[in-house]
Amino acid sequence: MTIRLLYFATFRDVAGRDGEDRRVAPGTPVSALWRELVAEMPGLARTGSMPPAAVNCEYTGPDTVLADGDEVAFLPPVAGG
Amino acid sequence: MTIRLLYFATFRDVAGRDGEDRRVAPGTPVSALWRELVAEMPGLARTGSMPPAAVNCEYTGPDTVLADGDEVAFLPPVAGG
Amino acid sequence: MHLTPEPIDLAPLLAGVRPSDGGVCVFLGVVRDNHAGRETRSIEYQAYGSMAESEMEKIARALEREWPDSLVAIRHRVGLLAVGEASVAVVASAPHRAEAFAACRAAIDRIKATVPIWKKEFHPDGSSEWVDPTRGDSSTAR
Amino acid sequence: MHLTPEPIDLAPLLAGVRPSDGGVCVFLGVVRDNHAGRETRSIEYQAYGSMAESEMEKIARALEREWPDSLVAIRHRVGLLAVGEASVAVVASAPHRAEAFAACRAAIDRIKATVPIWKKEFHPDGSSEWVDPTRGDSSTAR
Repeated sequence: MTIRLLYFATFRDVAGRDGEDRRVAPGTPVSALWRELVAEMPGLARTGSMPPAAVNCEYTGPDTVLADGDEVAFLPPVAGG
Repeated sequence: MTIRLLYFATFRDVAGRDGEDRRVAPGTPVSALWRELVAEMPGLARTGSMPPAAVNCEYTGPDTVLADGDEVAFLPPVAGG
Repeated sequence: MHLTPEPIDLAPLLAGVRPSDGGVCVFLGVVRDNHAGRETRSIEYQAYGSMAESEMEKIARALEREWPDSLVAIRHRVGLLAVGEASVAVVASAPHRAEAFAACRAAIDRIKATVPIWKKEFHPDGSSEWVDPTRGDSSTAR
Repeated sequence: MHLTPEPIDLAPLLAGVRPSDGGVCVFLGVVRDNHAGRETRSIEYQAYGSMAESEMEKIARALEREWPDSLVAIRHRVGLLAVGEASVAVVASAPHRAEAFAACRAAIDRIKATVPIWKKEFHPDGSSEWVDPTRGDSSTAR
């Protein structure tokens, strides 16, 4: 199945792109996707733990299982306001 | 000596005028002036005690002694804002 | 300076915000359509002008001393105001938002407590009365 | 709705104030000329647009439930902002000022905590970095 992955701020700088369509295995939780990404781009893991994640524009926990077509983003520390 | 007395809001309604020049005896404290006014216009004394008073645009206490040319106002409960 | 018979314009107050300010807190007091259970049509604000100017100036400068990096601007309108019109505006700016909020809130609280301004409420039936905040409701004057 | 690339105009936000509102508290976040001991020339705000819209909508509606008589409007700007420009505006109105202040303060606190927006500071020497509030200062990126 395929998800849409989005990158912002420092993560966008590390990835060198705004986003990508990405194949993931059915049953993949958010936390496993993060580990995959860090393996490819160690620069993402400036902090030890997984950053806040959003699936389809909602904050979600690491155990959320991804579904085909999901829009997924890992969020660097927000600094709005 | 003469002071300038100003009336506002409910006190202006009771007095029927914005202000007046008034002769007072040298040595008169603010509290005595208030008692004089209440004697003339009992409608001023809706509350038992003397209202806040200002002499020359500064809040002042009842014992302040008036001087010639002072501008004096007794203030109904303020309601700005 | 602080008193005006004209509608309050925020622009000149906001123009005072400094390059070092990161937070601006504005409070607007607005004429409500009801008070103490009765409908309000308009409110007349009457001021002891020279003293009100002096008191508002004192409040602004005292707050800037209490929050040393803050800047406080105050405007209070006088005359007859319709529902929805602003009677008072406070603009407090500071490097950070906590100070801006604190100075703004303190400003309006002090304005209501000490500035010699009075308001007379007019109702749809033609009656009116001076508002006495110390009584928790309106006091009818003639 | 809540996000805009244009300078924030308060007028449409203030136009929402209702006849029953007596207090309006406005907060403006403004680009400061310094941060963490360094001079700032401009700030670029980047948003996860669709999620930021949704989060700001949730914040406003949640506050209106928590202060049932309040009305909360939020605007956040994106793009490159110069010192002195407003990045965010919150307008909270309510019958009385206590609720207006409380809802306004809570709004900006929550916006800063949860809305997916990031800012990159640009300095006079040409360097820049994404701001990381969790570190208490700036983190240099590349």
